[in-house]
Amino acid sequence: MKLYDYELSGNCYKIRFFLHMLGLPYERHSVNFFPAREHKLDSFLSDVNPLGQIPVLEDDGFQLRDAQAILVYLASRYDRDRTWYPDDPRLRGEIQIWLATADEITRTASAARLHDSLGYTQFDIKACRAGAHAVFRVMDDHLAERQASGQQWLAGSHPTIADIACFPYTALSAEGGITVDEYPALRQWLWNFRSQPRFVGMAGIMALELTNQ
Amino acid sequence: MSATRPFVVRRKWMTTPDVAAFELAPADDLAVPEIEPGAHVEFMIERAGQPPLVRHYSLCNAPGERDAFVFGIKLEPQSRGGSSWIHTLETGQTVKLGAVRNLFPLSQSARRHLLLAGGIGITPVLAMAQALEANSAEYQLHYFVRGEEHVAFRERLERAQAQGRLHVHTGLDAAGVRAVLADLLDGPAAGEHAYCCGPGFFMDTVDEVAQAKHWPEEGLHFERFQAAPVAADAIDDAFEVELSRSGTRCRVEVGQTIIQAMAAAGCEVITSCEQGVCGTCLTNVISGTPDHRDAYLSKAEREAGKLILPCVSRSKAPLLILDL
Amino acid sequence: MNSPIGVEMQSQIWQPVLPSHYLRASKNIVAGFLQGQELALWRSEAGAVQAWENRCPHRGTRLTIGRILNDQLSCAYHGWEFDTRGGCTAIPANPSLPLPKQLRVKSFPVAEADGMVWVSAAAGNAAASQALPPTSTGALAFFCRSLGIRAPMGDVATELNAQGFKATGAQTWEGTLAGQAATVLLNEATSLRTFAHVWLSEEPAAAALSDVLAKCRLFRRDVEARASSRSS
Amino acid sequence: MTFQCSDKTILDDWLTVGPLTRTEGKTEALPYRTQLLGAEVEVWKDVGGKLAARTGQRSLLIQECYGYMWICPSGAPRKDLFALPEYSQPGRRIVDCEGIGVAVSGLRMVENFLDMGHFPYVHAHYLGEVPQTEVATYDVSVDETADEIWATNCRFFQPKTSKSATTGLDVQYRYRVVQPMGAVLYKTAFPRPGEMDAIGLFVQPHDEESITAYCLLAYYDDVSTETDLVGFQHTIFGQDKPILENQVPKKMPLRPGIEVPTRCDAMSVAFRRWLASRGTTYGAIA
Repeated sequence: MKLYDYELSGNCYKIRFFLHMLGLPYERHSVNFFPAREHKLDSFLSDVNPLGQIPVLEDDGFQLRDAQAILVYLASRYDRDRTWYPDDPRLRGEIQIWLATADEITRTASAARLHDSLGYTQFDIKACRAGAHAVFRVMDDHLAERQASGQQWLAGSHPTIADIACFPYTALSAEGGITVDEYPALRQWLWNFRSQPRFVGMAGIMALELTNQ
Repeated sequence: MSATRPFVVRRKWMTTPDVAAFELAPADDLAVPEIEPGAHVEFMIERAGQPPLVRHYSLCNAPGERDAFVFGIKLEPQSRGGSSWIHTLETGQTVKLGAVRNLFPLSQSARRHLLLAGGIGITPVLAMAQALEANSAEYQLHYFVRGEEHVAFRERLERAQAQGRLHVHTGLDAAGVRAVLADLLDGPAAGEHAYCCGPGFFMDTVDEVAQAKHWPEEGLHFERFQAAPVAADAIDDAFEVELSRSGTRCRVEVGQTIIQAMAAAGCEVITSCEQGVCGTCLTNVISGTPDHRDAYLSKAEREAGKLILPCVSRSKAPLLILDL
Repeated sequence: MNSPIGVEMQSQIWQPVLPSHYLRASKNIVAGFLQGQELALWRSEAGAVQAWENRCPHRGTRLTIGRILNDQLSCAYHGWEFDTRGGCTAIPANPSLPLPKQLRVKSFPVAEADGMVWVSAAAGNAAASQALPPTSTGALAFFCRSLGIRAPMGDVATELNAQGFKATGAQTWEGTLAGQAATVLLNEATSLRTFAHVWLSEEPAAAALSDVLAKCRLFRRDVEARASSRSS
Repeated sequence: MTFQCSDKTILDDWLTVGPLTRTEGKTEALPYRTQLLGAEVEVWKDVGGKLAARTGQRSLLIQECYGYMWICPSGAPRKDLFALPEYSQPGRRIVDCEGIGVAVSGLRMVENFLDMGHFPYVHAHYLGEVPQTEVATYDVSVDETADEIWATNCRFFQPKTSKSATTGLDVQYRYRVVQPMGAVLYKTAFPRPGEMDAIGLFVQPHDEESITAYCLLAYYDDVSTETDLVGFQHTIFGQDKPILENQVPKKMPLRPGIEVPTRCDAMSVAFRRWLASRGTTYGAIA
């Protein structure tokens, strides 16, 4: 298994996190995302991903782009306990809502972060921030309802790929000048996600345990 | 300062990529004293316009090897003026050596010896192994290194290797080292003593594992390289402090700070870090020579002696008058 | 950003900052907001709640990004640890040095009542800290949610009154939401933002709960519309 | 557009606006636009390849050094740009990690760069690890002639010195503050013990509370790939970013008593005293 990866990418971290939780070994192929923009070079566009984006997963010959798609593939193929992407149709439907929401978070909160930290001045920072607040309010409302009914996660009764898909760029939103202060239920969810046993973070998202690798 | 004796560098070679080995023969061609395994000698490092710096290095001599002192010294690129100076020493140069002392002797009562060396910690342990080998005593030597190329004084370990008493552990991470030690220190045999020398964290790990395995206290010996250098003026002595504004005078006992003494006499001074770093308690000195222990004042301010941080600093003179 | 606006209205000394069940013993640290003062709140193993200024006295790092380690709050930057009294109990970088005894995290008076954590904005103001924490007035059996509203507390109060709610105590209004008897507790986070903590007098059926939550969202929309129309 | 800054020690200094690569393909008509001290600045290369910069209609004094662009806002530099001999030393490999934006005062960014106490927490498993948290005492000295500060004899135990490394190493460090918005760190060169790698931190202050931190490596390492070297520095910066952006207030207080240091902060105390003695106010609370 090979993952085209970059340390500061929240989308790549979704896959690193899930491969770690599934205990799957993989080759971490670092891409010089910044400043060399290796993912926009012709060789990358032709051999790896025509959209010039990461992460991309290669699993004995099968190549797949898009973080959410990779989460679905890995869960369907390797999660023997069927907890991360259960087969129940209603639950799958609900999870799909949040896989779509994850893209919206990438388009807004992650874009604001790229603007503020890596100088992507082509993004309209005001629109990105307003868009992120809109998404976070929807998530806070949803999580408030879930928590009122005794549930902690976006869908179902335990963490699924829906939570993985929405977590990183929400946790990193402050790096794009967006705080989640006014979303109490969302903040509880962020802390719960980090409290999972064997949680591993990334640069900018700290693990609560000091010792685990 | 104990009597020093001039020695000449007779031979120098790199026994590993970052450990230099030396043979230092006495300039007066007389024999060196018989070396007790585990002993170290004082190196006098001359510094222009300053008292010489004293550094301790363990001796690797085998029994009966009395024509020269043998050392192995790890290159610390930016050490406290110690080993980087030594690495510039070339054959033929002279250097002054001081007393030979042994704070890490083999136990006479021990019937079995477990030698544990981490990196440069091999030097005193090597002397022990050679002595135990010569007396065909019962011992095992476990030597932890970053890589094969970091095994020092291989030629002096050949007999131990031939007897199957040498065990080199290469490239283990902290958890790997701990696992090996847990196995070695599990259930000490009667009369078995363990000796350990190496970097601080290596010795701490040995200490932790030994305690967890209930290794008897008196059967565990360490050679702590960072032996706290005994600076003559570090021994505190009591002195008097007078506050010029109020005229009150109070005695600052050993182990008490000026701030504590003043508080006891009813004078409060605002402090913050209480470690001589932040400068909140900065006070003018009216008269007397302050004994600076802070990490705040610049060299010039220190030498001028007009300022003091009373939360940590003391006095070199019996009376110190402060602008308080 | 961290200086409290000052306590004009004596009655608002104590404010409900977050629901008690948000703080799990010796586990998490939750941010609280009180009239512009940012707070870091956590619960000790023994169950006591601490409400601290959200700033480590060492280098000003927010305590809410730290962690709880053996019942002490450990700062994320250098790992300094603070016990439940706010005293500094560990400086890992200099373990052998004596700890600065006077070093204290700034703490605020805190009390738990009606399932909520109440904090007094008047840290150190002796008179205010004497004010007894509120006793239970409304029926607060079921916590519905905390509603983040982008409007000053005054506008939220006005809208509550407009929707038939009655002020029945400090920061407390009672009325009905989608047919359910409800109590709303207001927390002035900043001059521009308010939290409305919504409780029901009994546990609702799932459908009823969903209606109440829908009503909360509409209520929020109306308040924010009122606030933006007044200011624009 | 004038610079929103009245601090002469900053206006008369050399401030970077990024690496030269940022002006590739840029012209006077389509310049590289960036913000410095609250003003919009435009930079380009003229036909002859010479660097030029302006803010509004006013042209700015700009020079090219170490592959970076340096502007003296007042046009009257107090002294030459700091020396970085390591940049042109044979055998060293120069790698530009470019810059990462951080919403904090440039002074706090430099202070973070000078600190070892946070390694086991912010850079757990990379630059340090609990329980080896003690920072051994080190020496601090001010070089009056060059007006720079040095921390020497610093060392800290690092659990992993490269991706493949299995055992830790007592890494030696030396820190050098070259100006309020710039510092250089020297550390043990892992592939060549006995030599010291150099890392330059150049800070571009967009305003008093937001900057871009550029990182330039001058390493004795021809083993690692450029992607790995840059990736490692970005990981370190990425780990520091949420810490720096969660420091309150964003500007750095210089008066003792507001933020309480411990013994291992000796270099940071010297830095703050040095800033106060020079009259620095930009990005600071006096």
